[in-house]
Amino acid sequence: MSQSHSFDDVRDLYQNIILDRARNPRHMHRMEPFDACAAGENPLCGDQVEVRVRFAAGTTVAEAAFEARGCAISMASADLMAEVVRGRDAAAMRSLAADFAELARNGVSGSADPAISTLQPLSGVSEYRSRVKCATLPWSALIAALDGAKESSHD
Amino acid sequence: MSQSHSFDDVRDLYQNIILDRARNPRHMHRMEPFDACAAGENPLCGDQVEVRVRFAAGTTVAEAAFEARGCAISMASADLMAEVVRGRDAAAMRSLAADFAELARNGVSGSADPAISTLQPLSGVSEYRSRVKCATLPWSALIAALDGAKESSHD
Amino acid sequence: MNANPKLADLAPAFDVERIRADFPILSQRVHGKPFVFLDSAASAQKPRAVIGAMSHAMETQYANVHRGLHWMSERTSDAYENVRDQVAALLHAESREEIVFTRNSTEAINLVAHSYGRGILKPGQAVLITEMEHHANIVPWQMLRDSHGIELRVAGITDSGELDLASFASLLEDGRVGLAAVTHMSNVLGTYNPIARVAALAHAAGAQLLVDGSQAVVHRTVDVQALGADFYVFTGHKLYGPTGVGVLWARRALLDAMPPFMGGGDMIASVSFERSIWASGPTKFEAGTPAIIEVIGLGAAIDYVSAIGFDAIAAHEAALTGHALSRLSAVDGLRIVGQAKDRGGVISFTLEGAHAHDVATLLDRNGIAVRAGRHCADPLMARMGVTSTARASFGIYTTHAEIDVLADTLVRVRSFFQ
Amino acid sequence: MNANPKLADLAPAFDVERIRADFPILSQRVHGKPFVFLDSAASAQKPRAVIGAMSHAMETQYANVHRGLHWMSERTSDAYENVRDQVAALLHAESREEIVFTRNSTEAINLVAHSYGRGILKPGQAVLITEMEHHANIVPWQMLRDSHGIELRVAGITDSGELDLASFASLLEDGRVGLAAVTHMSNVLGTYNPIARVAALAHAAGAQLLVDGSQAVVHRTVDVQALGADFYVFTGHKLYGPTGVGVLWARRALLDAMPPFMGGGDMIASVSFERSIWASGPTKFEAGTPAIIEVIGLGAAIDYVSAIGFDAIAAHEAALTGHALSRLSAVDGLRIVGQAKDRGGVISFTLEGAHAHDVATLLDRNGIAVRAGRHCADPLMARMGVTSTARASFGIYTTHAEIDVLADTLVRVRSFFQ
Ligand SMILES: Cc1ncc(COP(=O)(O)O)c(C=O)c1O
Ligand SMILES: Cc1ncc(COP(=O)(O)O)c(C=O)c1O
Repeated sequence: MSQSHSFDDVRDLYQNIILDRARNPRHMHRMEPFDACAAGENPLCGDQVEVRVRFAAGTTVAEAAFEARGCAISMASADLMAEVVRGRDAAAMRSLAADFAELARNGVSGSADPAISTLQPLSGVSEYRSRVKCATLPWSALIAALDGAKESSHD
Repeated sequence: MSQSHSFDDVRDLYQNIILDRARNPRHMHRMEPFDACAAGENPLCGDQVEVRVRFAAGTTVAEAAFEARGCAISMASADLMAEVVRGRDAAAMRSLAADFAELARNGVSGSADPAISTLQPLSGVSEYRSRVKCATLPWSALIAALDGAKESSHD
Repeated sequence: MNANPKLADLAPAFDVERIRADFPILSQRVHGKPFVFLDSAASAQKPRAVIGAMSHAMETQYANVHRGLHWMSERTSDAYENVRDQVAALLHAESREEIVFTRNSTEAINLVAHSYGRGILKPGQAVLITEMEHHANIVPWQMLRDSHGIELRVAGITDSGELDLASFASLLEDGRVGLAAVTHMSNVLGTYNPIARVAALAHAAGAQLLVDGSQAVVHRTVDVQALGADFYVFTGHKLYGPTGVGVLWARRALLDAMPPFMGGGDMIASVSFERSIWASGPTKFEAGTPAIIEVIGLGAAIDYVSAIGFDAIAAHEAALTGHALSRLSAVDGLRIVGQAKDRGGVISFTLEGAHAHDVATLLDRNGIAVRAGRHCADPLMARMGVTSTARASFGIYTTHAEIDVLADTLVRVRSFFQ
Repeated sequence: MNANPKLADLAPAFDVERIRADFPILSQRVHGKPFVFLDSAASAQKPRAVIGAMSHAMETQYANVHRGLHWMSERTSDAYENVRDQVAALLHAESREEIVFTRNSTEAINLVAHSYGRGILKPGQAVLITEMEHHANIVPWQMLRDSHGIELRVAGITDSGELDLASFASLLEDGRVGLAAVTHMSNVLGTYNPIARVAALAHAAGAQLLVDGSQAVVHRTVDVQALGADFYVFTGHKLYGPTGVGVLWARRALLDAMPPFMGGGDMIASVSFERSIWASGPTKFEAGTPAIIEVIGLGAAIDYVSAIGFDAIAAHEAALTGHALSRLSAVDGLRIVGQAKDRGGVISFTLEGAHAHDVATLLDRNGIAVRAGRHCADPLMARMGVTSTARASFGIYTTHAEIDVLADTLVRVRSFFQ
């Protein structure tokens, strides 16, 4: 029996930027002090992520960071998320979270939010049904942090 | 659609003696006094039978009788049973009950007991799997009466 | 006596011979005779579409659900979850999240008796059932009564076999009934209960309403929201689907409030020895590997009956029932047990001089399958003053000619035993 | 490390290609690649014999069981009850009356937790499980603990993934353990537990022993009497049978003493509103219409594996497992989780630098189905110090070539993520 071993067809999922972010995340650290924090967990695989946010002037994000044990997709997603939420207020983060969920599920998003182009490399998960949650997990934790919850609910 | 309406092929089950005994049972009455009594019930159909026994000299059956709401098979079986147990002691009744159960299940019995020939008309139930219990129900009640139980257990 | 003449008059194009061709078993012979299957209320036969959907899944697309990241598992999960949408549509539920898969109606009712009964009802409250319930809607409540201090109340029925609404209402009066559990259609009498009115009575008295739809869902459109039910159960095998799968529908808020019934894989979010966190939604009640293939088969059954359409099915069965009632009433010595005005295609009867067992045996030797006995409804039998009945019940494949064969044969059965 | 070399040496004639031809799904392609199914421990694929038996029943011989006097019902009841004999023979049970059909292993364990747990165990007694249990053998006991005041104790395992018998014995010492519940074979580590010794320890301390045979029954001969078990459970879908059917075996005296779990039709002898009388034997635990078609399918699965023979199956799988262990150990960065001496064809592993999820996705794109995650064994994951693993598991249709493909692909997965 011989099987092709080329992984070309997963390159839409594992784009270089994803692999790079997963290997060398820029925003993975235990940030102190912080204003909001929540953990998320994917019951299917046991992936865990904790997201922390510090606000500037109490309304917009000065810095976001995360700690995680997770797959490449969830790590890269968390890292990119920490990047794009900087300078946003809660409302803007919620709307971006919704846009990103759409992107992850459908591969495209109708949103005009410029941050979407930064998140675009994650659109490949839409072809991998059970991996969509990996990409959205950090965002669920972020929303939970904004809601003041300690744990994000996984559905 | 036309369907044959001849019942010839059930004549092995409903022999004339069965139909006659079911219509005009000789031993169906509320016998008083009695020495032993038990009721049996077939949960599948709701058939109920109560068997009463009076002993002569404390050991052999002077008379047996029954009351029942049941199908032709169970009525006829009860009536024939009441007939053949007369004069028997408990041990002889138990062994005949076992022989009859064999007859009902297999259509034949290896027993040399002369009563088996009286019970032979019931052998047709062996071809009707779910009717075997109808034939054996009165016998189960009889054994329960001998055991001093009030209700025979149905299995 | 013609059941629901309005529907019968609609008489949409309903080609029973085409439908029969979809059911391979109907061409079997029994005791050398054409197989006349009049026992659909016990369990319906399966169309090729259902058999094929199950085989096809096992031959081409199968793996465990919810657990795998691989293609076969994802696709099988899709197929499985898709049926939740189908069931939600069948019952006109508000959301797919209200659909729990069980083994059968019996398990669905036991689930409610355990989870809602022990978790939400309080000792001193009562459960209200009726005299026409199937054992599946009696025994779980008796077990709840005996273990949990819940009172069990029983609403009466009339001699014609209809729910006595005055009796039902009076038993609700003291406000202690937490749950009423009522059959939508009797499996013995054929009676359809006026569920919308029953629901209004129950709700006015502060009780929730569980509806046993095991028989009803097969014959007519069911809209749980229009009925005003709080729980609705049915069983796949009577709906031309496979054995091993049933459904509990419950309002989302009830499901959310209820503790789980069984524990294990799939129904939890996380487990540690100290504490487990339950999954949300219907998953909380689906512990372990579900009846995947059977759920897929149920989906095919729903597709099948939906394609025929419940208007057509109801009209066909109303016509059949009307025909059967008139043909059977004309058989000398035959007594029909249950004379409700609103009734479906289930007819119980006794025959003078012949016990139901003997009737069934003689019919069987002529290829005709009916059920005889107590129909898992002992208390109802006692109420109607019979120890057993024979029961003929109809499905989408039943023909007028089959009913004629039944009636003709019964005449001869009667003379056989005279 | 070669698992059970004695068996492997026997190497009876075992024609895996002939066996593969019996499983239609194995000729599917996934993402354009040959389908390499290494997820049998989650659920096995179905041979044509099983699919055919189910279709055949639905096409030619189906009606509800136990309830009908007619030919179809009698014959279907025969077919159903016949499988009880087959299961009794498979498990070497003393009697067919000890076999209860359930939906799956999970329901079988829940049945014991409800009926034996609430009916026989007394508050203050304890249930003893192990660190390597599946959620199905954890959560029901937690629920019992929380509702019934039963203590839950957990015996440790060693770093190599074997049961720590000293820990197990010490937790039995105070005599308060009423029931021990232990897996026969771990679904994560592949470990076979020494059940006969476990049973001796339990019995010496006055405890009964439940054995979770979900994985074990698939791979080796099981003799419940020789093992000394008191309860044994397994699930049909892992034994190449249908979903929707599982088995509880229990000693007759235990079944007789236990109250029923669910109430409804078939499990009663008679019902009145005041009181119901339970049926005797296994029927008491089979409320409602059972999974008739699935039980028949399980019978075909048992026939199928019995015809191959468990000696041949065990030898095949031992050889495969030995091959897999040596091929996988040679993959750079791969760590096998669980190093038990007595083990079966289930291998969990982690790959340095690549998360199990990503491993599974890349394998899937090459047609290879493995499971990745926590395998319904959260506490075991914590004990082994991993958050998730990938797991390859083997069936009778698995080939050495498939394992080679897995190992080769894993080498490339590793470099992909480096
Ligand atoms: C060891 C073990 N126990 C129990 C189960 C539960 O089996 P099921 O989901 O069929 O109830 C499984 C499989 O998932 C298992 O591997
Ligand atoms: C009215 C009613 N309720 C409940 C049931 C139980 O259904 P099941 O045996 O599939 O659980 C039946 C059928 O037997 C029924 O007719």
